Amino acid sequence: MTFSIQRSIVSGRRGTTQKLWFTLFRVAAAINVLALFAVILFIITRGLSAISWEFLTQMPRNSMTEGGILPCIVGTASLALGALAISFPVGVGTAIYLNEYAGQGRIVSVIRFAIANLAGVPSVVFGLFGLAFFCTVLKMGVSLLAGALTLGVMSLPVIIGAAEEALKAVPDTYREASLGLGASKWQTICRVVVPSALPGILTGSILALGRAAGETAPIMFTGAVFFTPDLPTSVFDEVMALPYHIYVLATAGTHIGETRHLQYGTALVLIALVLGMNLCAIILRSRLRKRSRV
Amino acid sequence: GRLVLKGSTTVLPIAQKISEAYMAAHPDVKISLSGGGSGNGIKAVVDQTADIGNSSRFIKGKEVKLATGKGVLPVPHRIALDCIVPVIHPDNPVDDLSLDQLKQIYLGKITNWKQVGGPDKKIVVISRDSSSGTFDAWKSLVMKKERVTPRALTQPSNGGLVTQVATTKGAIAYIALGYMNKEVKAVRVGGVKGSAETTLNGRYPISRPLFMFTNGWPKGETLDFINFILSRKGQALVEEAGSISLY
Amino acid sequence: MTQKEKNTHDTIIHAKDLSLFYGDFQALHEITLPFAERQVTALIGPSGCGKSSFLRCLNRMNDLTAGTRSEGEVIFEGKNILEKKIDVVSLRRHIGMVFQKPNPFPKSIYENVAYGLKVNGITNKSMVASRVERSLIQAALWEEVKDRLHKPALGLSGGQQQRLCIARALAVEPEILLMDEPASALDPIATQKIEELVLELKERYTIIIVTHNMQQAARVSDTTAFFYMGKLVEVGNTNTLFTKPVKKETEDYITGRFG
Amino acid sequence: MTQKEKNTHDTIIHAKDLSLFYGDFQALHEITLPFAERQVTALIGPSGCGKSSFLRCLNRMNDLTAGTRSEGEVIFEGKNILEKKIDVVSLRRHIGMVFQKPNPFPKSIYENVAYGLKVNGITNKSMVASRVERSLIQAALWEEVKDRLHKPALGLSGGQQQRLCIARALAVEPEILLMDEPASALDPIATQKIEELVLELKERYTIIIVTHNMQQAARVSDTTAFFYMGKLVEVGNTNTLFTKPVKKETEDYITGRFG
Amino acid sequence: MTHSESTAAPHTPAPPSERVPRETTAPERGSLTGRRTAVGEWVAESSLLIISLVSILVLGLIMLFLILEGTPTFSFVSVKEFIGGVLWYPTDEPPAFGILALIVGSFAVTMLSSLISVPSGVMTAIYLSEIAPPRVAEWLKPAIELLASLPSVVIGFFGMVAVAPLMQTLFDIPTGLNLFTASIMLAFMSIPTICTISEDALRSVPITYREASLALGATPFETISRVTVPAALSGITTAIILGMSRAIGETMVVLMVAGGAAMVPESLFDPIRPMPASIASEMGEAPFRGEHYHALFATGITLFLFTIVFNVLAMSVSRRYRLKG
Ligand SMILES: Nc1ncnc2c1ncn2[C@@H]1O[C@H](COP(=O)(O)OP(=O)(O)OP(=O)(O)O)[C@@H](O)[C@H]1O
Ligand SMILES: Nc1ncnc2c1ncn2[C@@H]1O[C@H](COP(=O)(O)OP(=O)(O)OP(=O)(O)O)[C@@H](O)[C@H]1O
Ligand SMILES: [Mg+2]
Ligand SMILES: [Mg+2]
Ligand SMILES: O=P([O-])([O-])[O-]
Repeated sequence: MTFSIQRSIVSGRRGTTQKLWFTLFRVAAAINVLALFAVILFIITRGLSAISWEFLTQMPRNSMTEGGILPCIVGTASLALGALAISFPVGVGTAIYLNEYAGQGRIVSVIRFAIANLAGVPSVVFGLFGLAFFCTVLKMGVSLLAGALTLGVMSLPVIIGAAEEALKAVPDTYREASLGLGASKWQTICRVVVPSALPGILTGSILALGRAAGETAPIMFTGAVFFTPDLPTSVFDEVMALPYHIYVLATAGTHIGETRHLQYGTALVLIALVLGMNLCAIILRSRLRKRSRV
Repeated sequence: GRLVLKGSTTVLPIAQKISEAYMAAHPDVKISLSGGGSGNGIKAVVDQTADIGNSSRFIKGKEVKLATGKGVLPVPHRIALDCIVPVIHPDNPVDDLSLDQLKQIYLGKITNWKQVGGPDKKIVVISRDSSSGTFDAWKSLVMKKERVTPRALTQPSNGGLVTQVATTKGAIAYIALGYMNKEVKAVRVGGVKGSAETTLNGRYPISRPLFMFTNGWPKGETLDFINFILSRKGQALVEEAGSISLY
Repeated sequence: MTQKEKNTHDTIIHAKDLSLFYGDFQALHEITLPFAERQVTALIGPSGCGKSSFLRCLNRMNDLTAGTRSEGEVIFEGKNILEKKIDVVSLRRHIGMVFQKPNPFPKSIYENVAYGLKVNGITNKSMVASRVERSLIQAALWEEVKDRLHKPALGLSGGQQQRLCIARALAVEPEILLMDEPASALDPIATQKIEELVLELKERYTIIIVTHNMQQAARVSDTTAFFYMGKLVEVGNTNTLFTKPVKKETEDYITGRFG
Repeated sequence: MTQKEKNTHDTIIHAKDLSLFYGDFQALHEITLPFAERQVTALIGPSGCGKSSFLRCLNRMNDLTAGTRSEGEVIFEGKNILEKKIDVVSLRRHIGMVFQKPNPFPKSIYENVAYGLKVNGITNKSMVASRVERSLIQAALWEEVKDRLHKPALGLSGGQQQRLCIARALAVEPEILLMDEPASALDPIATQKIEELVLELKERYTIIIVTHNMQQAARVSDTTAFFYMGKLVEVGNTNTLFTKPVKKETEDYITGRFG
Repeated sequence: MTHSESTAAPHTPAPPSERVPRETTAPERGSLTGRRTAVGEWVAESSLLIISLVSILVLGLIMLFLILEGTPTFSFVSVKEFIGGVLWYPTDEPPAFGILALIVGSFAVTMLSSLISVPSGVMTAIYLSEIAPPRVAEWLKPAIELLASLPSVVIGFFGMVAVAPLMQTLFDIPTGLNLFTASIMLAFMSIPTICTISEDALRSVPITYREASLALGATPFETISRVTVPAALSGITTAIILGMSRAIGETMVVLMVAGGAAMVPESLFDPIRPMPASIASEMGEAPFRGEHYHALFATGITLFLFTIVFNVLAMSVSRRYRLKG
């Protein structure tokens, strides 16, 4: 049931107080939405002129003051997909364990504690970890693989959270019905629970993918580089990435003034990518909600 | 073949010009080029993740130790000269500062432009990140090893300094000559204008050589590339990139 | 149904001194209650008295709730099914269950009924098909759905869904059918159908049904057990219990003094 | 209570051709039903028939559910309270409500009862205290809680909580009290207390009570209205309705043929 | 309700051969105590358990490597000097490794940003859960979620090129890259966190509380301020702590708009250098396993500890809440 107090009319002093506060609440909400639109509009209006087929499909040229951002797009896509390839199986497996098997034992509370804290670790600390562990100890160096692994462990809590929520949303009656028919637990999970939760899990994964694509700090020391002339051909190659590209063009670059339009263009491509994925997920989810309500 | 260059942002415009010319002459060679600062360049050679490490300062004792510990012998190649130019916002009427005034400003002792004959405006001191070669040079040539005020804003690159000075009325920063453009105004140091001429004749006090480091004596492609920079044609490109040729 | 006739039926499942705890809370207090084969037993009592909890002990469904613990025995086929070593999966194939709210899977009608067969390893297509048909016929649903077997089960009405759930339970051929308020969410006509079905099914199955509708208990059951606050207050022949209850609580409840 | 006596009571609130929609779904169909002052009216009917929906029209509680729309009129104090311009806040002070599940605030007992006074601008401490006491006495709870007024209300038993909710509603001195299955979550003793309370309160208040327990309706109400599928099937003197129902549906329901 | 079948021995279904289909009567079944199929179920559960342990492993490895790479710092600078020193000159001869200015910078920007994000986020949450018509909420919620998904580098970039110049002219300050601008940008990064978690908390307040209050003649605002918000308070507190935890660890925004001066700020418009900014900008150039490198890892440990404290705090608040609820 959706609860709504919209239609209440209140008179007198109490009505005035209410009006005042409600206006404040509305303004707060409006400011946040306006901020969103301000950022998006700003980037779109400035960045649109930079966008062209060449921009999307060519290599950067002339100290990255001309040409396109193809390697950044390819790099970001491979980093994000690589991250998902790592975090999806682990995350979904963990969620299934926690939601379907785990009781309230010691191990489970330690697992939950670890996940909650993992979710709070700052992204730059993930970067340090990736540098020390993947790049150095596992000798991956600065590479696509190291970057994807770092992003992967970072998005793990997101995937676990989303998958657990999707599994929780599967009515217990499905599980009871299946078990009541003499299905084993694993059969119940595979045939009833996971299929019902799958759309929700996928939605969460798209969101995690979008988030991984937009992260900068974790790949700064682990996967992304200022410039590389080739598209990655193996997982041990260094890559360029959209967020890092924006950062270096805007602050660490050599021709910051001249490359403004490229910065806007790159930012536009990045937010189009990330918001596009989010929008997909949101639409998918609201469809699901509507469908499941029937 | 493939060459990987990393490091100093000061050297970057030179390396860029040279690489493009070199790749035009040798279509089979791919050159990958990235910045990050001098420390990064030397680190890359030590870690053997780059064939050439660009640096706007000489290698430090600690770095040599680290390198030899890994069996790497960093060899420096002087490829150009550079002068570091203090820059301010174009609207700022100040056009000459003594070395000591610069030092006092960067020590945080002089905080207003009127103390150096300018308008009544707070000075926004902008510096390079502490691990850059330019910062290193500034520290030894201007600061005489004293510490830059912690109030100084920092930027990770020459380019970053230029844009920030261009948009900040009270700003002062120092950049490599190659990055000078119309958006910022160069300040004379003790009456001497930073240029190729004053650097070569030794009158300009804040200048330094630029280096490329290789692991051991260069061979093959790398050697070819270094030779190209040091050639007459290469040095012409150095001039074009805004730095100062060796000869 | 006379007392005599009832005694001719063997006990198929027998709860002995059964107690159930949710954490520290004791929901059932030493319940001893035998169930006669191919009879309908109704469990009645006010909300929260432990009817569902008791029912769910009989096929170990309470295992699914974290923090439950049981004491005592439930004897079925000579074994105490509360023991750890019991294979609950095969136990639940012997003892089917129908829930309060119709809960078909979000699959087709056919898939719903075939599900129990498939998870039990019956893959032969024609055998599955014939069993699906037979179960739907038994559940008095075949005529209504035979032309739309591959349509989503969620498109059926509430009453049809509930009969589908019964068909689904019958498909794996259990001996005992547990029903937890199977008609409480249904309209009068659907309710009547379910009641008729229960009376028919008891020819072949033992049925234990929870209901809050005393008239329903009176109409469908042979034996009625009255639960109150986790205790079994009274059990006996349905007619006797409703006309001459022994205990005060029973009388208060069946005369609607509370609940 | 004879028919004659009943007619001497004035109508205090009157639903006229009241229809209610949840989005596209029509939950109530043109209900016309007057309520007599200082009488108890019981609303009965199977689950989902619209009893709660109807009750919640009377104090505009349905406004809180997104997507509701009503047609027709509810006349109270000469005004149609369904109109937009009605001040629902003051309306609800005249028409109090008690819910199915006891829902005290997570505050102290005292705070719970004082809440309605405080939001209505009564801040004088001694006045608040005396009203709290009076309401708790009226709700037959004073003796049990007078020593623990500042303890959390959630520490009370279910029955006490429900009486606390009644006290809370009485504190703002409404004329009408709406009760939606107020005893359905309670044990027999608590139920009996609530029923006694209802009978007492009708001396001063008009009470409209929803119940699924027909004996309860018979015990406490003067008039009973039977709802079925969103329609008012039959309304009349309680004794008459239970002994000689006019409509077939009413008879089916009160004899337990469904529900 | 948590599903757990841990009390029961796991099993898989019988192989088809054993399940003779029963015609009419004759119950020919697998035995009730058969253990024939336990293996499959056991394998499934254990492998899922092992997968679940990855999270612990990762957190453990993070801590291990922070410690391995960070603790060597304390061989050349004492903990006291490191935490208490205000001078951060990691490349000087001799270097100074005091991160107090960075810590203060982190705290200043976190506190200041929460002055903006907490009221704004909580009020938006109240609007969304209590006041907004469902249709508006349906659009507004995704918008807030989108705000959360804007990459931090884009927010930082926007702050640098749009907000900072604006601040500079608006307040006539020497530079727009300062504590204040960084706080505003950071606030927009933590508002979605605060807003969504608070909204969940508000929504989980039983509707019956609201109904009870409204039925007593309280206005909607009185209901919100006296009943709903107090009942959701611990959830809202959790939201605030998590939002602050997000702000303190946020990197790109402070790297791009905070100015980068390693000083203890004295005014709202002073530039600062929070810990994440220092790590991000210096790590790339710090000589591998040199003193600077280790000191940055030690800064990472400090940052990590702060966020852990925030998280544990949030968890304990929400656990208390759950017990009460
Ligand atoms: N998962 C649970 N955890 C804790 N207590 C529970 C749980 N399930 C039920 N209970 C408690 O056990 C008691 C018996 O509950 P049960 O559901 O068996 O009652 P019931 O007779 O089926 O009631 P109803 O008629 O409402 O379905 C109740 O007091 C209930 O609150
Ligand atoms: N918020 C809602 N949205 C849509 N439909 C609703 C909503 N609330 C109730 N209904 C529908 O309106 C009808 C009447 O519901 P109502 O709750 O008034 O019945 P009731 O007689 O009180 O039932 P019960 O005895 O179960 O409380 C039902 O069909 C119900 O499904
Ligand atoms: Mg039950
Ligand atoms: Mg109702
Ligand atoms: O980038 P740098 O040349 O100053 O090291």
